[in-house]
Amino acid sequence: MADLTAPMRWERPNALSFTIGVVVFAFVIWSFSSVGLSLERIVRGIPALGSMLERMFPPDIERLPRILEQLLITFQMALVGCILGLVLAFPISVLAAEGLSPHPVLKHAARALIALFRTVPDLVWALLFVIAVGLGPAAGVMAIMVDKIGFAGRFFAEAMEEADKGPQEALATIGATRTGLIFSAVVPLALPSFVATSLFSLEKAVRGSVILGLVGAGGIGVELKVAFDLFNYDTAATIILTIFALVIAVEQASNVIRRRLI
Amino acid sequence: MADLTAPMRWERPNALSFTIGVVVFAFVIWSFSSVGLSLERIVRGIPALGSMLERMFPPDIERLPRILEQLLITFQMALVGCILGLVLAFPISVLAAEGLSPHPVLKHAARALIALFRTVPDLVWALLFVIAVGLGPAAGVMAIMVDKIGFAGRFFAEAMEEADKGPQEALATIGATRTGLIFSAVVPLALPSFVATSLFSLEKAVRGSVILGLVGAGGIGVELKVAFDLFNYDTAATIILTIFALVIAVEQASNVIRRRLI
Amino acid sequence: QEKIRFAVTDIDGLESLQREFGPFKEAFEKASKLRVDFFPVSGRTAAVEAMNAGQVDFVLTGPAEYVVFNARLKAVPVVVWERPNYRSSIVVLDESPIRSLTELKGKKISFGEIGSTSQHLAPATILSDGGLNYGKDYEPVFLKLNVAAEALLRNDIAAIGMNQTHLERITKAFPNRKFRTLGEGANLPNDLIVASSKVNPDVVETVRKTFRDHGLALLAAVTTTKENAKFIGGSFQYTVSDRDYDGVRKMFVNVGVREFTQFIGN
Amino acid sequence: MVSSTLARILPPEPEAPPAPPVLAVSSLAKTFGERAVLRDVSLVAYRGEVTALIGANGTGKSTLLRALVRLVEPDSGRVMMLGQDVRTLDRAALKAFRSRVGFVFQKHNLVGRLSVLTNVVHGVQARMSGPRSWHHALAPAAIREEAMACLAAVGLADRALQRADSLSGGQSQRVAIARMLMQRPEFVLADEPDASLDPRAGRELMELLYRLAHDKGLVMISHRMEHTLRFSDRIIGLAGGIVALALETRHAHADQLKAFFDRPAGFSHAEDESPYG
Amino acid sequence: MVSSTLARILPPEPEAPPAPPVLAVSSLAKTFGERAVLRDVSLVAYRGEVTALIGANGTGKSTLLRALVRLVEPDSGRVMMLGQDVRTLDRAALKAFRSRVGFVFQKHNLVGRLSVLTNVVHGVQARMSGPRSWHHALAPAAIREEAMACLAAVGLADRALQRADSLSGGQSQRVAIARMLMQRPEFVLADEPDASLDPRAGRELMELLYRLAHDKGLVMISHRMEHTLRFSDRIIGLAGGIVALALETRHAHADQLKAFFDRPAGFSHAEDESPYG
Ligand SMILES: Nc1ncnc2c1ncn2[C@@H]1O[C@H](COP(=O)(O)OP(=O)(O)OP(=O)(O)O)[C@@H](O)[C@H]1O
Ligand SMILES: Nc1ncnc2c1ncn2[C@@H]1O[C@H](COP(=O)(O)OP(=O)(O)OP(=O)(O)O)[C@@H](O)[C@H]1O
Ligand SMILES: [Mg+2]
Ligand SMILES: [Mg+2]
Repeated sequence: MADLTAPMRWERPNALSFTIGVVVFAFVIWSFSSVGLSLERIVRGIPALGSMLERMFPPDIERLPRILEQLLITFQMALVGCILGLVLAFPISVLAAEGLSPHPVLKHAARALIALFRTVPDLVWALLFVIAVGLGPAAGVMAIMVDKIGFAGRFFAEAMEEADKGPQEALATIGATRTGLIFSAVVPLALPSFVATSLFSLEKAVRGSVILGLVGAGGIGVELKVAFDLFNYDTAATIILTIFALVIAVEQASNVIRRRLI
Repeated sequence: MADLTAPMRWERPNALSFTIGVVVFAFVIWSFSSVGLSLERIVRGIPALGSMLERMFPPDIERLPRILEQLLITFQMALVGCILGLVLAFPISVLAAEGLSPHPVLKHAARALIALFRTVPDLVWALLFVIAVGLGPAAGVMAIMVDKIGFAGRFFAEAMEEADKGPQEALATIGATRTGLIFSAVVPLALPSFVATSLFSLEKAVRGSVILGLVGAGGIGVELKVAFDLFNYDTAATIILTIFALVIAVEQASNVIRRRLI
Repeated sequence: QEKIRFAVTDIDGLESLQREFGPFKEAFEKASKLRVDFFPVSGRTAAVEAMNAGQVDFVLTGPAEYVVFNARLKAVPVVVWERPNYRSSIVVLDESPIRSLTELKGKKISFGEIGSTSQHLAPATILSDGGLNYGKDYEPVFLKLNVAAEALLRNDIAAIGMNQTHLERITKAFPNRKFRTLGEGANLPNDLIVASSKVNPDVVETVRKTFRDHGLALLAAVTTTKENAKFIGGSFQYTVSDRDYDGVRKMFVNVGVREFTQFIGN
Repeated sequence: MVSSTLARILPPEPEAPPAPPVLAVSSLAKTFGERAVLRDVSLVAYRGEVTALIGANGTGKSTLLRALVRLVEPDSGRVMMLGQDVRTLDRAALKAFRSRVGFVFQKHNLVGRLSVLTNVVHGVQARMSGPRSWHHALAPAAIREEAMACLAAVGLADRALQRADSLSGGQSQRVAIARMLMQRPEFVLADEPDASLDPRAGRELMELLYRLAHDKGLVMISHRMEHTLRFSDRIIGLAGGIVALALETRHAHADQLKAFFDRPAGFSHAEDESPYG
Repeated sequence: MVSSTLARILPPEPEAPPAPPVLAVSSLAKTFGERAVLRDVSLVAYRGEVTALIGANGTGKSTLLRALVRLVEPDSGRVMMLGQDVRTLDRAALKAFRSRVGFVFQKHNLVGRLSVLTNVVHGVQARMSGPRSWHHALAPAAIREEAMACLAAVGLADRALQRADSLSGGQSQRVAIARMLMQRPEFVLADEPDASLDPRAGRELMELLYRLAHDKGLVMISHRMEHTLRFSDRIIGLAGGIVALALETRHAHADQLKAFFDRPAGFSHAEDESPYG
């Protein structure tokens, strides 16, 4: 008959994982000690924070109309950039997803491509697109697009990898093609995640619209930078609050859509 | 007996959703037309791209040792910032997650807090922490931490909301406390997603380490900026490739860990 | 031994600061008997806030920044670092048909960084002296030098406002393209060290005195590093008053920024 | 062997069942969208008895069971269980109440990514909170032993460290039952606990539940007529959203139950038209 | 009504079953980690017959069925099905082969977030690809009608637009069967298709499968002895990783099957020690 003593609490780690564990742990400790965090300094600094926040309030709403207009323009560019980026990210992420990719070589290539899109800095994309399509909104849209491919490509692939395997097995056993399997089983299961990632992308593109400034396309990011550079903290506060409202609105939309799907 | 004619293909949308649909569609079209994308301009620009890429190759590996050293420093600061950020993001995300939050007021407060962390730009955090803890790595670590709370807080909450409801019901019926339910059912189910988000955060913190420059903490981001400002595109290429290697390494780690969990 | 905390606004990171100003620090410590602690900052905003929070005592900065320090924190000028050939200019492509400033009417002109003396305020002044009203007669955009250079080559913008150092950089970066200076400004007001109003006046006096007594040695120390070659042939001036910077305040007004000008005429 | 390990969980055989109703449901109703699944359900169950709930697929048996512990909020009606008016309980009281009731789900609802033993240890959350109840490795030795005994009671002691999602259908069902045993419930609701079990395992399980019920009380759903007839004291048949059949098992007969299911139309659409209501 | 709609899916009653083996398995083995689940399984099944696979929980019945279509890759052995050597098929050939075999999963494996009708329409992916097969709204009218007929055959035509994850256990099982019907398979493998069905629905379903099998062929797992005895032509008992029982149903007797399950030890640990091998 079966043995009734409870099994060991932890599996004994093998030598390799034990070594890796110790090294990682030591590295983390070293990192902590070398950045020189100290609670005491933080506490001491708190009073000084007041003066800066003070100058942010009350927010200067005089320039609100212009800020809202810039926000709209930024939102439009972000929207177009995101749509293009997400549309391109989807097929690439299918190629990059474990279990859906047609071939390991393709999988690694797709992953490297996504990683490259994420690694190359904004400024480089700005340069490339200014050279390619000239200064202005089009270059900004393309820079946003590329950024979104890097971000969404990775998260889409992960959502698809995490999708329940059962329905996929069922479709595979029916003899479905790869696309059939993806659109009938994987996409419906990963949909809430897709929605969340997509709307987060949009919000991020608006927030991070400084990239539009890099290519002379204007936008709210530039306004914010100007406000800071000229020490107009109260105008900056207005801009931040406007973006905050937009972020909350996008998040609400995301939740409404996701709740219907979950 | 049941009716055998197939049901309508689409539900007739109600007036409200129809209107929303039309408005959103029109807005998207308008946005596309106003950003002035044109394929023709892109094609025309392609030859000019060559000259810039040419100046990036071959990458200048002379400064590699110094770049690697900076990358290590950056990685350490990013690691500490991420660990702190993720540790704080988890409880906040529990408060923000639909169905796990103890009270709707708390839920909205937690969501607003996360949204605020995301909305306030780097520059502002940098200033706040410079004031609070002075210039240097500590401020940089805190700026990274705050950024991670905003990012991971949202993605953690969403992963937990998407977790299978069955095991949660089982735990609730056993009479488990909220923490019991979270740690016994929700966290195990959301774990692959947590790992992916966390390691993406780390990678993002290294890539986006310009924020460290803002608070005078140095790091690879500053190196990259200097290389670009001085038109040393070949050095910049080396830095980008180094970061690329790191990104790929972090992604591999993420995949190894996730594969064990899925 | 007293300790002063010292920052330089346009150097990113402690390490670069150490590299570029290390020799100066040693020389200064020897001459003044004060101990110098470096504080890395990047950008004016961080420097101003650091001084406001009492974390920095002395800052080496540009003229436009001084106006901000002064307006915001009542910081006082200590010693001016005069550098030769510190001028701004409006640069166009050599093959461009534009021959005079007035022909830039209705065009796009890029300035490097908003609020910078040599990349924004001074070039805008050159243009207004040439009869072009800021923001009305031309469209100002703010692009990093790299992007601006590419945009200029593509004819997306007509001209760039920059200083001599930048001109050298792009000439070197694009060896087979020619650039032409369209309008050149007078010598700019100089970089200077400002002191926080919270610093003991005695210490400020000590610093000033050190520069006066050991000027040549300090300058020699500064110019040993190649990044500071721009100061070669310069000098220190310690008889500096706030009035000397009224010109900069006018430049701010010229580009439509009035926040820092309330002291004009005091 | 099994009986000796069970001795710790199960009490000795009971004597006499005259007890007050431990569950009393009156006029319970629940509608999903347009579909009235439960219309007017009233029933009682006694301590020390097994009540078998039968009915065609989709008549609302699972919905009824879930409504009793408010996993589904009923639209109207009253539920008295273990001396409490379930529908009036606030959050904290509901939690305390639920911890006294064992529930076996039709879909088992194990945490697939965790080990079998950890899933069983989770049952202890009814009595114990904190990290000790999250994972078997963190649990006190006594709890781990109890969990092993519960696993042994369902014949799976040798699978303690297997991941729950790699179990066979019947194994997974038995782990769900072990988790319920671990909870030491005062009353048990079991939704088709015998569905995926092989004939012998099904019989053994029913014997185990029957013994358990004779101290506590059990309401169980089963589609296996032979189990219903052999291991219950009372049979309640649901149809058309109401209780359409209620009798003591000793008076019941297989043909009678068969007749209850054999109603006109192709596959039974019991929830749509009730010939009883 | 039901039979008229089924006429389009199912052929008229069959005449005579003398047919070549449509499935021949020899020496199949599969080990998970340390656990040898299938050791040496050999069996044949004929066109026009129902083969019932029985065995204790966890003996590897599901594993065997899944191995036949390579959802689990066997370690060794040979599988000939529908004239093909399954283990040698490449990707494309495997897809074509799988489309000819209907499979009903123990866990149903529906896409919970989609409607019942869409889940049934998915069955058409065996014959048709592209967006037309992804969602019922995109499917051609003929396909939608066929899907409705399949749903009607399992008695769920009125649930076409309900979300699959809000179905009751038995309903969900029937949708899985409708999806299999939609596939128009040449051979069917069904893993406990009767597990969650009420007595009557279970019987009707078995009749449907039996009729289907008499044109095509069916290997089915069932824990309900009465179904095994009534609706199969051949019984194969798995124990200890080998075929421990193989007989024609008309020679089988309930006591014999009961004896097959009733082996020493508490809950049956059939996979651990085989008294046959
Ligand atoms: N969330 C829901 N939304 C809509 N309908 C639902 C929902 N949950 C259940 N139903 C419907 O309610 C009815 C009762 O379901 P329930 O699961 O209680 O049936 P059951 O009696 O347990 O059936 P089975 O024997 O098949 O398990 C079914 O017709 C089902 O489709
Ligand atoms: N991925 C896996 N890893 C480890 N063990 C597994 C895995 N899949 C199945 N098993 C084990 O293999 C054995 C056979 O499982 P299988 O699902 O085939 O049983 P079954 O005969 O269908 O039982 P049931 O009647 O309960 O459905 C079980 O003991 C199960 O625990
Ligand atoms: Mg049910
Ligand atoms: Mg099975």
